[in-house]
Amino acid sequence: MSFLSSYIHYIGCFSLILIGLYVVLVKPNLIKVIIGINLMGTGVNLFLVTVGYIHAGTAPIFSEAAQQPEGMVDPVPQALVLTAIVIGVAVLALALSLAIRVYDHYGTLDLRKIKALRW
Amino acid sequence: MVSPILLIAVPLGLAFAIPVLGLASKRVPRYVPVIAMLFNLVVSVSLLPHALKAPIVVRTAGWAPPYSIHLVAGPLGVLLSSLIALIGLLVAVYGIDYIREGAKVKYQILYILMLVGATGVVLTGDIFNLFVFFEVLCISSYALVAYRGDSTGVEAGAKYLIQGAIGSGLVLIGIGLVYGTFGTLTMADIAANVSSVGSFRLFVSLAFLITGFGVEAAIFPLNGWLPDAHSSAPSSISAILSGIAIKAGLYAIARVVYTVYGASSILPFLAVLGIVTLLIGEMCAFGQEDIKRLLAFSSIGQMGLILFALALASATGISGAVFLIVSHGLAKALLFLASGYMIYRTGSRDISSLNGIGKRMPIMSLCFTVGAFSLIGLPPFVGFASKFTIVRAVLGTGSTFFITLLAIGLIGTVIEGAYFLRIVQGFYFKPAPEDSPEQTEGKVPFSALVPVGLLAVLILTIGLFPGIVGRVLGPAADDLLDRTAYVQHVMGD
Amino acid sequence: MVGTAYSVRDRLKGFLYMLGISFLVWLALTRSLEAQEVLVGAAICLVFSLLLNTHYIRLGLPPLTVKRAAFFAVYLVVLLWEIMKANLDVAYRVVHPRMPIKPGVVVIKTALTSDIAKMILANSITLTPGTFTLDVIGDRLLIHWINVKAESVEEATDLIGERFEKYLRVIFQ
Amino acid sequence: MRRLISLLLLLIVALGIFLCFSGASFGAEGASRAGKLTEDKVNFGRRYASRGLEENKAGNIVASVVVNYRGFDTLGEVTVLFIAAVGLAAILHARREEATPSKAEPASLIVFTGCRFLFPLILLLGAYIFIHGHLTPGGGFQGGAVVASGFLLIYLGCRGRGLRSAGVAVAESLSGLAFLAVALVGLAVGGSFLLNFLPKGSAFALFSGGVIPLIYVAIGFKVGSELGGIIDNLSGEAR
Repeated sequence: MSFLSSYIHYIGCFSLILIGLYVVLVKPNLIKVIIGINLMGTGVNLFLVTVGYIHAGTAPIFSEAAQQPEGMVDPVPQALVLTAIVIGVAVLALALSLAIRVYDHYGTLDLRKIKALRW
Repeated sequence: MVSPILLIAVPLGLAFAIPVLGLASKRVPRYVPVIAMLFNLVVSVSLLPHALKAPIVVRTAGWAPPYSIHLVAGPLGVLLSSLIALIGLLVAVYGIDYIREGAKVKYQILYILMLVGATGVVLTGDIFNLFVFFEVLCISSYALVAYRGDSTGVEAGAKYLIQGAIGSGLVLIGIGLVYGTFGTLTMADIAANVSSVGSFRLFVSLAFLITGFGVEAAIFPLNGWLPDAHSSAPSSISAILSGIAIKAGLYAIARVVYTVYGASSILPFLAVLGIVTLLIGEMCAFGQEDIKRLLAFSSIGQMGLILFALALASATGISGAVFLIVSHGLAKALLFLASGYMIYRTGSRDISSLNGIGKRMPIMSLCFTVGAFSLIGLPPFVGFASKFTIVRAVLGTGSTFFITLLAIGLIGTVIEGAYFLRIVQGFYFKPAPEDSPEQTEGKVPFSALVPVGLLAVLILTIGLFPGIVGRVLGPAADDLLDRTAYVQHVMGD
Repeated sequence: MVGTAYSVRDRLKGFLYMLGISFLVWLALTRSLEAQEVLVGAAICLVFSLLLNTHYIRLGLPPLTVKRAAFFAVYLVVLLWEIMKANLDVAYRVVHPRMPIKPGVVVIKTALTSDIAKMILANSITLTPGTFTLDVIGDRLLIHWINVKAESVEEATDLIGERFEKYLRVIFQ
Repeated sequence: MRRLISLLLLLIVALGIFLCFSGASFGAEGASRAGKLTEDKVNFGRRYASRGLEENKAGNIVASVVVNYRGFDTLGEVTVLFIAAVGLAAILHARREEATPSKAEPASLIVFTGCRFLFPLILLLGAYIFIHGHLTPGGGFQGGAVVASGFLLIYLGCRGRGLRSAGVAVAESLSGLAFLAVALVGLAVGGSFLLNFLPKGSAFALFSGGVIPLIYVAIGFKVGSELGGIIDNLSGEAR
């Protein structure tokens, strides 16, 4: 029980990552695969935030000089997540543009039917 | 001494400026990559003597290393950044006239940024920054593979993007585990603390990092994207992808395995993976009818050999691997560039349609032959020197395990020799196909002949005088192997 | 659209309106009267108003007078009151065991001419529960009504639109 | 079959992760490190929290980390977004040439007028967020995203009134160059890229944090114009 309570955040974000991976591995539809990648990315971002979390921590923002830094969560993972989110957005935008073009050319988003290129 | 950070900042600034320049003049943007890479080449080469003395540690934002991102321009980093700039420059010159369709200005922007990403990867000393530059490299290559928007390019781009995105997700998980364990992202700081933590979590994070970077490095089970991406991209991009981009993945793996983790126990596993990759790549290449797909599979094979050499963990072995990175980069860039205009001329990528091209395009065919011979490892080309170093290193280890692996690996090289010789034989000794239309657009412009010729000359020169590169190889290997020195240089005390 | 010529008077009006509104929004966002914040806010609002005032010119905002401002304030109070009343009405209909509703679409007329006035009217009608503006076509508003009391245009206009429109007419005409 | 293999693979990954967490302490909350949370050497995130305010005079420590301590990452991050915008435009370039101009249905008067009224205010909100990035939650990326949402609103409400692509390109370029220029001035003045070379002012005032607000404004412009350009390109209308 104590394991569950102290690691519940990790269980949540890794479940998200694994669900995303499963979607990518199994689903044949390109849009679903992109959704899977995004699910996984969200899970990874949550994981990074969780790494820096301390119990009952506050946001690492001072709004007055009297505030004490001890209760603040680690600011570095938050900065990393900001970067990771932006990278995720970039990949998503590019993936969607590719999906648009794939649909233009093949008239389908089913990856099993798109096979101009094979080994 | 110029600050190594300019190697990243200046090309980045030029890339940012291209949209504005493109509004002013339609012709200017295509020369910008040449300027950027020329600058990088000059700076990298001028940094080389300094880096050989001691790695140059550059801080950003004015804080000492563990507390901010820093660059470490060691011998290996500067050697690779020189290689990137050199190949980048030659391919940029080639691209001035080669790129004829699609969004040309955007091609130039993406091209510079891809090389900036590769330069950042080899220079940075911070593991998350490594990831960021890795993404710069990867995302611009996804876009470049598909930038023409044609059906094969888009399909290859989509495959590449899906696998690459999963790979970078895995890298990020690995980085999260590392940060959670050590509370730091500086590679030297992690290296200094790495022995203090239970080994299973280290193994898991290392597995995530290797798998993630392995996607870009096209190590065996993760190389499904490579033949499609490398063959569908424009030839100039294929040259960079094969010559530089996949090496950046391999560099990241080597840096993480050697410098950060000092994980010698997984090296035999990597060596086996390397040989498997080599065999699979070469065997698939043997059956190809499409010249660019053949070259792409051959790249997989060579990556396997480099990985194998890296896994030897001896100074000679790593020197050999770095040497092979250099020689394969030059040769593969040459092969892709030469085949680019051959494809323009014949209008087809079938190997059979290239028969008899030795008479129609004598210079291109000669250069292609030089590149192919170098790749096989025939003397007096540079490929021979690098492969010979690796063989010597394997014999030097004296371990039966590695020697057996090498013996298996040599089969791959034999296969490689077979298919390249078949192509070259077709160039010169087979009659041209009767119905081949003479494409007028295949006239090779001067801007394409110069880089191809220069690459051939370089391959021959370094092959004859391996000492030109050889002086740097030893320190470069030490850079990777000597963890204590690395930590000392970066952390200061 | 950029090419359309506006009179200097229109331009000035749009500019001043935008300056005023955006500066009020800025003050509400910063919730501070420190000199730095106010100065930066003023500068940003000025730049925005210079660059984007065409957006406000076409709204058809009337010249600002004390009477109009006062009526607008009254209007806000009326709107709040109507929202409260209407909420209770809908709650009553939902809670009532027989659910006395009679949904339907009616058309009402408006005498308002400027775009912004029509928009405010339409949004006010939407905000009061039970009625929902589907579209505005010329001087007609298409409204979905949860309990249709009158089907003719005039009666419906009286019941739905008039309570707001009498103020809006003063403010905008 | 494929399903089975994938599940097996995921099971292995899950098992690995599980074992990895069942060991020693982990993360900022890790038990063994909890006692040493205030020690700088242990975890540099802690150091930023305890010393960041004093070193950069910016109330938002995340902003300090993003723009100053790890500003180089942010430069890479901006580059990634730039690549996405450029790459997307390149990939959809051919499509734009093929497409025939389609007649867009005009939006209803309510939506149309509402967009016109709200658009400048949304831009103002975006500007507020990135100007106050060093004091309050938010910053260049968030503000830029809000600005881009304004452009999205214009696209939805006032069809056929897209961005002028030349203007977007100039804003994109100049803001990126401004970021680099600030960073390079730091290199020239103090010998360190991205150095916070300006007087840092007193904490919690608007003019504080040295170069942090400057860089955030540049990022805001860049992100806003890039996301706006992405929206413009994805809308798929032939120009």
